[in-house]
Amino acid sequence: MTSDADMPELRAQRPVSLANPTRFFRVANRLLPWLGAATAVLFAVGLYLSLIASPPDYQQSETVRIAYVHVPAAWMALFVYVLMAVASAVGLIWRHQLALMAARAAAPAGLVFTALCLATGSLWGAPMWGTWWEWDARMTSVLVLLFFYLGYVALIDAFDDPARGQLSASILCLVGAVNVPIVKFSVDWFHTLHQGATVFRLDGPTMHASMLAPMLVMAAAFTLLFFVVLLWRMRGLRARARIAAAAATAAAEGA
Amino acid sequence: MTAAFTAAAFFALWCRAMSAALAATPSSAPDEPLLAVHGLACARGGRRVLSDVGFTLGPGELILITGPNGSGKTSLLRCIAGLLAPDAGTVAGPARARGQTLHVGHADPVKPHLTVLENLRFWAALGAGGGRPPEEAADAMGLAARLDVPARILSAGQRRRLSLARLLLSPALVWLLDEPANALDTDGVARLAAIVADHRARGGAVIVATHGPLPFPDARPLVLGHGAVAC
Amino acid sequence: MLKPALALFRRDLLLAWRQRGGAVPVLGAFVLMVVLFPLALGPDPALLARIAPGIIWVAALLATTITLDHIFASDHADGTLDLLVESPAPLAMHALAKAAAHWLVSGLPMVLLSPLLALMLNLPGHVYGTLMAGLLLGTPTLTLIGTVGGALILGARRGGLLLVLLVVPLYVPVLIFGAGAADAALNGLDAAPGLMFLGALLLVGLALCPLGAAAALRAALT
Amino acid sequence: MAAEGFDAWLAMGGYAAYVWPAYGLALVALVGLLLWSILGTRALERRAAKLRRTREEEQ
Repeated sequence: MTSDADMPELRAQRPVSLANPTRFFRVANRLLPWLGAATAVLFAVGLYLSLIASPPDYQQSETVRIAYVHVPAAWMALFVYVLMAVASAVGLIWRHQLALMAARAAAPAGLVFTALCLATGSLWGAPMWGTWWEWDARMTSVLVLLFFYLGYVALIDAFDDPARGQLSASILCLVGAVNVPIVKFSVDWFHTLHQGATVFRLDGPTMHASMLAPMLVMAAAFTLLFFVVLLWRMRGLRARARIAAAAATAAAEGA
Repeated sequence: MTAAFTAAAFFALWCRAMSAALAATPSSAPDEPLLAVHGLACARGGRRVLSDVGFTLGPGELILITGPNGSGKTSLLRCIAGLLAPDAGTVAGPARARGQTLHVGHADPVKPHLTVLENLRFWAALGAGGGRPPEEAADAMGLAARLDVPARILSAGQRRRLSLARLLLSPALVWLLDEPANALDTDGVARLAAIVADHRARGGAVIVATHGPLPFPDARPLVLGHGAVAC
Repeated sequence: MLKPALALFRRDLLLAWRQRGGAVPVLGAFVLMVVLFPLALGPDPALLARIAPGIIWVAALLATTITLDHIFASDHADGTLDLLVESPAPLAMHALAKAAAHWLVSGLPMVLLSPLLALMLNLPGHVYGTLMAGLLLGTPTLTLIGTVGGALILGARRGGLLLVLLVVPLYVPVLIFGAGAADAALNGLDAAPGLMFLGALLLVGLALCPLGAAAALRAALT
Repeated sequence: MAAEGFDAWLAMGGYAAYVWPAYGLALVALVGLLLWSILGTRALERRAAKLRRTREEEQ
């Protein structure tokens, strides 16, 4: 049969590189210092507006300042999950490794924002409700969202093969994304069914102009901070993938 | 109610998509190769195990894949069977149509609490049948006397014969066998050789992955190691 | 094209009966969980009657969850999953067949047993209809969502524990509408909206969950 | 004057026990997240670079 002589020469095969990652990370690295500076400036302005420059609310008095942290955290909690769902969809449909990586990198930040939202919400509502937790419709929805994040983070690391974990978690993220509006609707329905005595609603009366400014600046600061964290964590994931690949090829050469 | 309506619409859409996907099943010309693999590369656990594998498989042919452990024999078979998405390269040919290739892997998909016959009947129904009846398939692998025995009391060799009997239940053109002779005694290996020879005589083709010696005459070797491989 | 999926459905029922004792373990868990509440909260009939719908729904939800992790596990372990993927019927149809078999062995028995438990919890008679209707519409959705979770955790370390974390948050809408409908009936309000939302959830589940489970099963193949 | 102003500001209209912990939590959460990401990545990148250097020396 075919002897070894005419076997084609062995060509070293470089593992398939991710879709244009080198260009993405080169841009990211150049962007990071500017993003960092912008985040710092926005936080400085935001804190000044929130704590010093804006007036107390006539009904909630000073506690309204908690809203300048609570509401942006709530927005970010939802924004990051939607971003993860879009990235997971792109990653799944077009096998786009970078998108899956972005979703994986964003999860912990989303989890932190959701937890922060719940904590500050409790601190904000406590003076009015008299208790630290009230089954308010919005707070309950955010609580369920927290479990969606926990499920994602737990699932992604539950497999020996990281690619397998990433694939599974992105499917879970899509299933979760379909459920977020359904959960929100059912919790609102639950709230109207058991009409609690909470006259005080978390978002309070319509925003007065002087309150809108700190809110928006803080929201922008939160968003930029999120993208700084996202880019750093994506670089971390790339480094971890390189370490795993190096270890694997070392094992292969050794075998 | 709008949710109910959108769900019903989704369901209708999904059904139509499913039926369209199953419509096309091409027929095969007599001498055209059943399977053409070109530049195939597979990864397993994030690591490249196979790269640039190429060969064609015509009717009546048998390819014997050998190579050290971890050289990607199983991954190659799973790629050809369509169970593993290759990193690069193509697997083409009439055998790629649904139901035309049959993959018998390492594990025996035998349910211990079903009898031998029930297992065979289930596999026949799962693959939409078309091959020989379950009793004949069991007989070919020497299990005729144990049709009503629960599979949990079969020995490893008998369980392997049972999962090999599945090959006879379907009209598949190409058989992909992963370590078929595992745990088989001499009589088992002889029966395996018989059904493979019969399958090749009737125009079918076989790819076998093994690291032990197997009595298959005029097999084309495909040795897996590192880097590109062809035969 | 349905024949392979029907074969899987029949085989699963046969296996459930021979191997796992049919509906007995699920019903056992269901009854046991309901019994725990009076032991914990005291035998006061008025209190129990007021929270009976919630108790029964939570027990049904948890009983479904704990029987889910084996829904694909044995097929994944012994390689039958490869056969399902290669079978002419689409993988989503197989997932639907699996869900149907699991529901027949877990959801339906619980629906039929719920009046007995409602009796034990001193639930007034006029609520039984809404309770059973709600469970009849809700338990299939629980199973459908559960099949997606069961497929996602294949091959994961400590999958059973992970399954609860993945699936129970997705159960929140079903629990709210189901328990809400029964609660409304208990308080003389109109239970129809809750039941209709349950029906809508069931349709959404029927349309999307098999697709999700099929995608998760393909991911489990590598 | 500045002192009372500062004290009044600090008291937050009697709600200091709610406002300051909220901002404190936000600070800890966000700065913690940032540092954890940056330091974690730096460590991983150092290890990856070291591995690449040792492999280059072997070839």
